[in-house]
Amino acid sequence: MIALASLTVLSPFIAAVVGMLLGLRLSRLLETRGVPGHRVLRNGPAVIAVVASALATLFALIVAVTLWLDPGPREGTLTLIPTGTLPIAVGLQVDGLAAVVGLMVCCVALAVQVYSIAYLAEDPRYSSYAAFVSLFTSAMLLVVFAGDLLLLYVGWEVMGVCSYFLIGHHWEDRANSRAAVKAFLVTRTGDVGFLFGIFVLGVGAGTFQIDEVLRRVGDLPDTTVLAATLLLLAGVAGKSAQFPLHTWLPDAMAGPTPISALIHAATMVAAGIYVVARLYPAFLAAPTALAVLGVMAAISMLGAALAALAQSDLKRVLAYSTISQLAYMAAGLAVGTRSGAVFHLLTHGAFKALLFLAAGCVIYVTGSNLLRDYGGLREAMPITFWSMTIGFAALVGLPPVSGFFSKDAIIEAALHAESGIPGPVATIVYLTLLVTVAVTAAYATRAWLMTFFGTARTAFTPREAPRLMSWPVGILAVPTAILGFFGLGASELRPHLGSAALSLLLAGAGGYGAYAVWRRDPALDPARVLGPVRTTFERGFHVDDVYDRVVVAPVRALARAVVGVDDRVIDRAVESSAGVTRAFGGLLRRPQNGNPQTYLTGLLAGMAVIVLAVVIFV
Amino acid sequence: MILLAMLAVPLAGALLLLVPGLRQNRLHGTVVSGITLILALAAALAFDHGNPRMQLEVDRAWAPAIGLRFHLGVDGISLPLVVLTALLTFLCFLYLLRHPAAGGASPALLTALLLVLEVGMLGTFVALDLVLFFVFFEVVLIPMYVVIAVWGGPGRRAAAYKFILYTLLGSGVLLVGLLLVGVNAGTLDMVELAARHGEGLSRGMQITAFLLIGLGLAVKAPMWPLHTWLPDAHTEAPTVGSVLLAGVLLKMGTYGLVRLALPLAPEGAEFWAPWLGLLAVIGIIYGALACLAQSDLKRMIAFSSVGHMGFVLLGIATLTPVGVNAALFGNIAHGLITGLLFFLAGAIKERYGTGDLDELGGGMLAKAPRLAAILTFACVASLGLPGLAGFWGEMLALLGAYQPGAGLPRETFVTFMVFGGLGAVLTAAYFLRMLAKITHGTPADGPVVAGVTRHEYAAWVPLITLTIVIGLWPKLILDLTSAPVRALLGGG
Amino acid sequence: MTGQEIVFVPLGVVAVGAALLVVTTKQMVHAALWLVVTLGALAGMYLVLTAEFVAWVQVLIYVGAVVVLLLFGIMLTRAPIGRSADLDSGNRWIALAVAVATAALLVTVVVQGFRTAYVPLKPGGGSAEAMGAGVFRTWVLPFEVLSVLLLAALIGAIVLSRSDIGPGPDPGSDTGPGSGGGSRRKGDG
Amino acid sequence: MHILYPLVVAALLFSIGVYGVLARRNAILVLMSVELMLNSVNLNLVTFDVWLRDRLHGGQVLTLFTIVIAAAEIGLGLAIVLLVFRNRESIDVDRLRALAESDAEPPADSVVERQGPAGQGDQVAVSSRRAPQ
Repeated sequence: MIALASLTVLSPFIAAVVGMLLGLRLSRLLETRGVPGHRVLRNGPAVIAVVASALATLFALIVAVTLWLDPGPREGTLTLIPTGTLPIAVGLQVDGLAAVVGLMVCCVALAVQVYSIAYLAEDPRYSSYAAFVSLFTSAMLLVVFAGDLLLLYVGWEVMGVCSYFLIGHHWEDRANSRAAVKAFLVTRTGDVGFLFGIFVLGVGAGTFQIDEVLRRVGDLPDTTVLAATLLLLAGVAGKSAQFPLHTWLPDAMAGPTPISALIHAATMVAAGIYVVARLYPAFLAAPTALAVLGVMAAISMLGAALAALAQSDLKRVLAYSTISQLAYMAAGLAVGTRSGAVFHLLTHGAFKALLFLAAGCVIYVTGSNLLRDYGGLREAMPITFWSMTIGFAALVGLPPVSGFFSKDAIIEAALHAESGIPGPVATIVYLTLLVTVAVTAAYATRAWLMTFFGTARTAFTPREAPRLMSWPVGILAVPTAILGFFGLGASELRPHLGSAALSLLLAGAGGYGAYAVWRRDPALDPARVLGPVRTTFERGFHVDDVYDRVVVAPVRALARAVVGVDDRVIDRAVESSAGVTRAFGGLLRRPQNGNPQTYLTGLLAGMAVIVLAVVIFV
Repeated sequence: MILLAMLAVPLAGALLLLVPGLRQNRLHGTVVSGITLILALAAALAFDHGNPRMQLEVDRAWAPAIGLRFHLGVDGISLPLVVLTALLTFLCFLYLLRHPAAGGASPALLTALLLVLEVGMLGTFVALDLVLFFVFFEVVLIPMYVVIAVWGGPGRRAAAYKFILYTLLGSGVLLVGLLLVGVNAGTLDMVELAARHGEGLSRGMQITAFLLIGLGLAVKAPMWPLHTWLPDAHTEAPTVGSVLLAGVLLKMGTYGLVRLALPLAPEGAEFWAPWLGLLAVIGIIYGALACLAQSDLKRMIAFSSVGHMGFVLLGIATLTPVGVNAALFGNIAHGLITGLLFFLAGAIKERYGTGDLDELGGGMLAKAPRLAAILTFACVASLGLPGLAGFWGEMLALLGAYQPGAGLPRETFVTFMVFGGLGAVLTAAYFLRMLAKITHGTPADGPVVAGVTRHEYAAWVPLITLTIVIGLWPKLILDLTSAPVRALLGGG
Repeated sequence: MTGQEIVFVPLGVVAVGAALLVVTTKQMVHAALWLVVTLGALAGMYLVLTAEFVAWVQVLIYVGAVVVLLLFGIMLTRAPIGRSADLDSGNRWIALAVAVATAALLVTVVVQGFRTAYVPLKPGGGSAEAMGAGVFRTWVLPFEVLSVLLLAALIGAIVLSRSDIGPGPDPGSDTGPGSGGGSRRKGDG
Repeated sequence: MHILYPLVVAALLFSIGVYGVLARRNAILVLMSVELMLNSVNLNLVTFDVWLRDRLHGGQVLTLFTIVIAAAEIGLGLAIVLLVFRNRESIDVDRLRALAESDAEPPADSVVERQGPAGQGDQVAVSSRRAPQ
């Protein structure tokens, strides 16, 4: 079992190493051997990556099935690394949560790998791309299966750097490079908090092993748990792109579209929510932290949804929707429904991967990211259209697709929050959830209408994307559609009539509003009715500008100041010590003025003193 | 005995260069340092990993009249450093085969100097007598001074003066501290002194001794604000000089702190630890900020050393086994990674003719993809990515600061930890800024940049491999250091 | 106080007083003349101490030759005849301190050491005969060496005072190389 | 006769000589002071010779030698003084500062530059600088 889990983690890792070193060589080998079949088969790095991903998926599936047949957590430790204090356990742990999320990660990764073959067919750096995607997958799987907090942190950070490389894959463009740096730095800022949270929790509990930590959480002082969970939340906010550390995610759209799918659906952003779910007992022991999480989620949810409403770039719409949907999960966790949140994590993984990959198809065909360049793609791209429709339906939460069930579970849970968070916070979260449903419907409808309906606004050849791209999209549509029904098995995940009706009503209102505006003139952007606030929404409430002023600029100024101080104060002090020495030497040189009389005076005076000393003391 | 041979071989190699016929032999240095490396590896193999005591000892009378002994030995603390030193020197010679240092002086002289340097470095790590330690500590200075002053860049003379005067000043203070301990404790033997844990020295004496020894070693480490010789020396030194300076010489300072200052004067350490920690944290933040505004590649890497050594010093300041482990791990990791970074900086300078970030322009990933990829790897490793060597030292140092030794103010150290964490973010910021600046973007038109040569690969691949291996399997080093560190700090 | 002492003390007072004037007078020629007085008084003291031969040599060489040489030197260096204001250098007070310290020290030591010592004065101990016997019997070797030394000093003085000899490549510049050569030759002697 | 009389006189003469050597500026006056010191020594020699009743008369013979050497010394000394006078137009001891380093503050890295003028002979440089004073 644990061996299987470790194979799941290791196979993408090995693929990453092998693909990085030997991928191109394999391509050349396949080329010269003249392997029959599609040219895709001659793409060495892709072959390695896909095979590894498929293997990982297989292993994850076996793990999940085994665990389904015989529930109960399992763990295994390979070795303990001594550190001088608490040892680090190199070990994995598998339970239901891990198995399910792991399977989801593998599936999405596999879809992304396959999809990328076509999407990045002509890319000269495919080997590094595929290798980093594999490494990314492996890191996420490590987070999922890790049995030790510090091991989890390793995967957590490696994901950060993978996101850096992948977002900056097209580094020729400085904007991509900036986005990549931003993603890494913002998440790393959160990660520092996360690491400290691990310290607090681990040192408090006397071990870094997760199950042991959770078992001992009850015995810890409240302040320790609170401090630990709040610090962990910093990391969660960074990775899961929650306010106030969300700013990297929209910019991360600079990466290739499959990467967006991977980051948004399966890895990275999911990691934050997953970790909270994983350490949920600790969070339950600190309701204040959950309240903070709830407030964070409420702000992110609504703010991101409003921002999505005004975006002109399809991928940015989806990016903000991701922030918003992650906030749903965070809200779910805050109000006490772990299963609801994880359920939404899974359905979101499916439908967001679907949406991104489908958006990739659209971008591939139209050659543009901008909504205002699209239009009328419904006929030409049936697979994409229908898949994306299902995806948007899931995003909005329309029955019977998956998003409906998971959202409903969260909204219902928010109504009677059981996690111990203060009442007002729960109320705010609940209301925000409802409002966001409407706004979500509005922006989803807007994007959907502007992409597929009306007439084409720019010149491009409407056609379906290559099969390697459209098929993963089509296949992902299946879980998107049906995943929700799996929730029927658990009572707390079953839809509730009241909240379902309410949210449907709100969704309908939002959707209809967008439709009504769009119908007036299908050629124009419905976001125009937002009027003056549109710019504010589009720029994400200027949070970036604020950070520029408050963080980036002062740090830069400080850096310059430090260099100045180094040159002018510290180094000057060192160098002027030479001058001081010389001046001191000059002082001693004063008697050495070349006048022999002075010398002789000194000599005789010294002699007199010596003789005196001899006379007195001897 | 094997240690004696390890010291004798490079020394003999250097002396052999006096024979005129051997001077033309280009392989001489490589062969000699290769033999030394093999001896170091043999020492590592002969080493009993389960035993926390000194091993492979050589103990001869040296100057019996004043109680000096020629006492050598390795334990888990010094063994990794010994291997690192031998490895880096060997790689430097490999690199020199194809990329001789620019400058008119004879290559044989450089070979001889580097071999003498190696003797000093290895000797420092295996010496077990206070005065012997000091002698080896000093042996290093002159060759490095000459290397900088002869083969350096345009400002080499001033940099070399600064280097030698500054470090000599530190050495003077160190010597006073060592003698203070030696005279008052009545023995110069480090093993015996360490076993006493400061017994027989009054508290005031220990505080003074730690201050003196610490100051002397802090110059070498270098600790903020005693660091200003470092950027100049690094910027002006030739590639191999920078590599050895960053890779090994800086470690002598922190190694000395662990080996001498902590066990010899535990009460002094307890007294000074908060201050040491404060300066370490200032160094971390300060180094990172200084890097953010640097425009010269080598200077930037030099300042990054200040930051990284800050983490090492912070680990030492915690006076906990985990902190000291972190320091030793950080030493090794920094030696590997920064050694690699300086190799790369040298290669870039050789190819582009400049180390200025603005003049380098962008697009190195397009122009010299492999070089840029290795540079990216080195930077990512240096900014402390988990899974690579740089991470464990930093992480464990912070963990140590969260739980400092008994008798230290916990709140203060937790504050240090927070600032150290901020420093880690800033570290990432400046490395990524540098990477974005020179590897990303579209390349300017210009001459084709040469690819990575076979000798460069030969010099770099071991460093890359070790960085990954140690990063993925930190147990390799932590297993070695944990037991002796515990013994050193007086635990069971 | 014995008779000898009665003679000796005034002589000593004269010698010391004249010596003080030598080092304090404002006129160089006077200094030389006061030196004559001092040396003369010393010769008198030698006589009291029964060292007749030394006394006469003192008069001959010191008073006769050395002082004359000094007067020549004064004239050759165009020293002003009459009062000159700047014969003392800046560190006069330090010099005074050192001198007084020396005097105090010496006198104290001497007084402490020889409080009870008396010199038995018998005439004839320092007669020319005794001296001649001593010099040419016991001390003949130092005497010969001394004559060589005098020869060397003679040559040295000549070389030093002549400006037209020396190894300098350029006889026109009589400054640096000339003195360098001269001093080297003195070293040889 | 009490031995203290000649000894005290000698001590005082010596001290006066010391004062003269240290305080006098004119080289010839310095030479005179040196003579005073020599004479005080001579006086000591004679005194002790008499006191010890030395049969070899070492003290008195040595006094003779000293007198002779002093004469030679004064001859050489005056020759040197004359040479100095010829070169420097002055025999003021405290103005003869050729022993001193050149006054120019040596810059940190100008070792090479400073060797240029020094090669022409330090004395020339110094005397030409002194001459206008």
